[in-house]
Amino acid sequence: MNEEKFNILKEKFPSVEWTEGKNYPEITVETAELTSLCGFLKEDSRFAFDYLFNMTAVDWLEYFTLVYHLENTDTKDCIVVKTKLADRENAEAGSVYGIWPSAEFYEREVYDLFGVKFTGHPDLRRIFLEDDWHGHPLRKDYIDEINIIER
Amino acid sequence: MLTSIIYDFSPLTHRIDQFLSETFSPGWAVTMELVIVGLVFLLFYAVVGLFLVLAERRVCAFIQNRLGPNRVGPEGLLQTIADLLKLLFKELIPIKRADKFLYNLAPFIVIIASFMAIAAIPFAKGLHAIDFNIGIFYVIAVSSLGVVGILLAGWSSNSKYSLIGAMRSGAQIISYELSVALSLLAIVVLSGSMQLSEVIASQESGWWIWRGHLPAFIAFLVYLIASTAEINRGPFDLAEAESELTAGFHTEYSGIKFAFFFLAEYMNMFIVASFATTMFLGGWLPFHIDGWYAFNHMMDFIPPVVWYLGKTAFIIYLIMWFKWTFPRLRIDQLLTLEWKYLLPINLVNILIVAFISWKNWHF
Amino acid sequence: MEIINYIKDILKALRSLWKGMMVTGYYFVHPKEIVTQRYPENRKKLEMFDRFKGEVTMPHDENNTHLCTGCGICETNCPNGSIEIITRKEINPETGKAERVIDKHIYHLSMCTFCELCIKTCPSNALAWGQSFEHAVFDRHKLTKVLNQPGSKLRKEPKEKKVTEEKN
Amino acid sequence: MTEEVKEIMFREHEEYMINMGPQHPSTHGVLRFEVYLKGEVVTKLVPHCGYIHRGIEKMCEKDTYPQIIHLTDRMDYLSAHINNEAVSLCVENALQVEVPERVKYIRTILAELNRIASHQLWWAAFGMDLGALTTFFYGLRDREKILDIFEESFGSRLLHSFITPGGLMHDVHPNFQKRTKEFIKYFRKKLPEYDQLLTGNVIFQNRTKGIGILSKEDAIAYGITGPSGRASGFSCDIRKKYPYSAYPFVQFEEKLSHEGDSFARYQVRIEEMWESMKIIEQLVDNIPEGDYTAKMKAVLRLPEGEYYQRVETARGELGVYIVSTGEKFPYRIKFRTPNFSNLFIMNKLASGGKIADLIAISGSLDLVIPDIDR
Repeated sequence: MNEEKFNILKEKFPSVEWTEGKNYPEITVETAELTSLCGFLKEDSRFAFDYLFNMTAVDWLEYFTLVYHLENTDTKDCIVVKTKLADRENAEAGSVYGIWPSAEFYEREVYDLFGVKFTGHPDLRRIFLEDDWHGHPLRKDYIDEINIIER
Repeated sequence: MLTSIIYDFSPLTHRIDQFLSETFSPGWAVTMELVIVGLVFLLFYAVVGLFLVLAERRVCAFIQNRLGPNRVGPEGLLQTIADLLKLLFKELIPIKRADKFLYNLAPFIVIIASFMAIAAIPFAKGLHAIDFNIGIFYVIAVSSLGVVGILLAGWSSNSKYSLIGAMRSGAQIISYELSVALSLLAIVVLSGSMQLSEVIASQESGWWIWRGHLPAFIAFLVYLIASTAEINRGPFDLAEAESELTAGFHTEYSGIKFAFFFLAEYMNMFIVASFATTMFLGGWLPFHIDGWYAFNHMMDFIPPVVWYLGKTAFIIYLIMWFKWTFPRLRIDQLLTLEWKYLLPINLVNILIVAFISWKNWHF
Repeated sequence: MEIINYIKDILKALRSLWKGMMVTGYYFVHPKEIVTQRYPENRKKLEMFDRFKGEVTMPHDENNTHLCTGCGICETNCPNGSIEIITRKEINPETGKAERVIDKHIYHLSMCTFCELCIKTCPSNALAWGQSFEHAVFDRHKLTKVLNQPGSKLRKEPKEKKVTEEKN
Repeated sequence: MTEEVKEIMFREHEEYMINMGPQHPSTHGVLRFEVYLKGEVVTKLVPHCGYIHRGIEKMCEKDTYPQIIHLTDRMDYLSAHINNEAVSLCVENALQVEVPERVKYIRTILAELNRIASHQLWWAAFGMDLGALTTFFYGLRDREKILDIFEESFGSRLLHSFITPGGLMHDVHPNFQKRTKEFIKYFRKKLPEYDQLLTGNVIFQNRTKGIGILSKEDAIAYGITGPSGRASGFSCDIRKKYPYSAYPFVQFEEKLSHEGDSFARYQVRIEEMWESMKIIEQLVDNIPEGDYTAKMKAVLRLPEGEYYQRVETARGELGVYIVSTGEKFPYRIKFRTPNFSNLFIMNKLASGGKIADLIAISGSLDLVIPDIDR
């Protein structure tokens, strides 16, 4: 991933921003453009990021970030796609399930532990916790007085 | 007198018969004989069953580089009795919405079916409860009754695992019954009789497994495979496949009812092994080699019961060896094995045996 | 041709089965290969490796002294809170100053995950692994142990201070 | 009759559901498969996990970096060393600490020993799943030798917490090299037995060949890594792709297969045991002298930023994603565990097969449940 390739992206998706991350190059995108950007990254032969090896969310108290780690299995290029979910209570993002099937379960996990809803997900249920569990444990403001002991 | 009894039981049995018929009216005498035979077999059944369970555990332990049960009694001899006591005291868990009557009936059917088959087995000269002239037919008929019990157990216990296990078992036994019968037919053709005592008598000059050339050996192999399948053991234990169906047809059984299934399985193993002994390995006849008189004489010293049980133990060991070596088959492969391999081989085999028998080519 | 293949298949299958049976058969007739340990019988001569992590102990010498100063580093380092340290103030007869002394070093074996951080970070080498592994008890409270023996004192001899970078 | 009603009726009469698990002999832990069956044929499979979800990621947010190590042991407990190594590497990379050569060598040997031990247990359990119970004891018998090596050096057999950020807990035992070499010698003799007993067996081959075929495309799309992915031709060995520790110094092959069925997965794992032994042999005699740990600060504070480290565990790619805000605790830590991805291919592979195939597939994927649930 270099400047040149980034320019291709920039042309197509004006909201994209690029930073050199600690391990992998990172691009940030508006939530609305997330699915189409991911689709482009997967389908376009210049990128062809066909392997989603990690997907998670980070709770920054004011907003969530969704983090997608992608790899091109031929060139071994890696890239991180990030998006900010500003509305923390009704966090919603487009599902990338159609692009990388493995996202189905990562998204279910993020939904379970962070409460981010993914539109277009075929089967958005809690994956680890019971269906009647209250709250989303990995949120920073999650309070469980019984099971979490503050030290 | 005592020493000769070991070699020939008929004087003893005759004397008992004489005594009973002299002292009682004929009806009572027969009843008493039946009771005595029943009691003897019941005792025998329990002892053999318990011993086999222990033997299996020890054999598999040795195969698996373990020691096996060796704490209860000397070398673990009382282990199974301890287990049995435990099972006796265990709670019989009632199953919701199970068909109570059939659920309770099933273990008895299984155990009775295996019990009936021992009646026809000739243990030694004169030690033979009933010498039917259709003994082979009787054993085949009776031993396949067990599947009814298994089917009932699976059906009535209101568990899907049990049901799948029972259905598998049904398909399996119905198929393999055929091969068992046909492989035994080869020996029937050779010996010209269906009476078990006559089959043994026909092997005086040599066991059928040697005398029948290759076809008899093939029949023996087929019998071994098919009978292993018929008793739901070894690589054919699909009905209880514990990694798939947890415990198959007896998933829902506990306590002594489970023990019945367990015991019946081992008894069935004993029955098929002793049947293989009778048909292929000369029953209680000692091992003889033509011309080696001293050797043959020495072999004669070993009592027939020992011969019989020894050969049976060998077959049982083979069956155990199979079980602890092979992975389990899948249900469709199981049926493929029967219908595509065992059955055609068997049919061709019978033709060859018939030809050999007609031409008198066997030794 | 097909019939030859059919027979070949059968023979091949039988051969592969026989090969497997040879392996199990070999072990059946070689009881020397048995690896089972007879545990309760060999209990007397059973020796664990010297690094075996049985439980956290505090070694005491013959004068009933130990090395624990009660600094509490192990307590902060324990990820599960299985160590609790209760200290008391005691007046040192030599200097006349009040000193912090360990009163109870409480160790919850039931919570311990044997991560070794307490032993590793202890600045005065007061903790060590014990070799005992038979921890089964009938009451969970018995797994809460007080590591310093009653009446034990801090060893006053000049101690070699362990060089650790990971004081926390 | 509408289609919907038809489907309900059809389902009522033809299909039935059984729960495999949470207590089932072949799920190897508390995992539940909701299996829809039509006779013996599996029509649909829904995996349910979370029975032992312990919230390791949440717990880590309250722990310092050295304290995290002992939690990672408890994810994939069969490759505990490799999990420890993943976090340690991530922290070291973030702090830009260069660990001594000796540490790298020892870490790699431990990882490979751990991989062999894990594959031995898998072999044992796989055989048992298919009904050959004896394999279980042979596999565990040989694994015991490795565990003895571990116990001598680290004091524990399964959960070592031995590799820490910056190096090792303490140096390996003086006997370590000798015992490792002894083990390799021993296992080179025993591994062919595995082939004799199971690989060549006609029943075993029939049970696994052509069962649960996973194409390369699906493997990549679903993120199936490790031996399961490599059996489909997906070259996903992190040791080769992004070498870490001492892997750049050793010669080894990445075993690939292209069939993608259960048997291929089986073979890749058996081959990997041979490869692991080769790696250990290359390293064990050449462990350089030196410190067993790098100079580390007393309190580790990672610079602000996001760090990702990938390592190859016995089951596939383990990723550690640390978000740090400069505190001594990670702000967010995420473990991308291999089994989590590997589990969810089950529906695709098992549908259309029989119950027995389902067992063969789940056995060949080598799932470790705590790794899924975390």
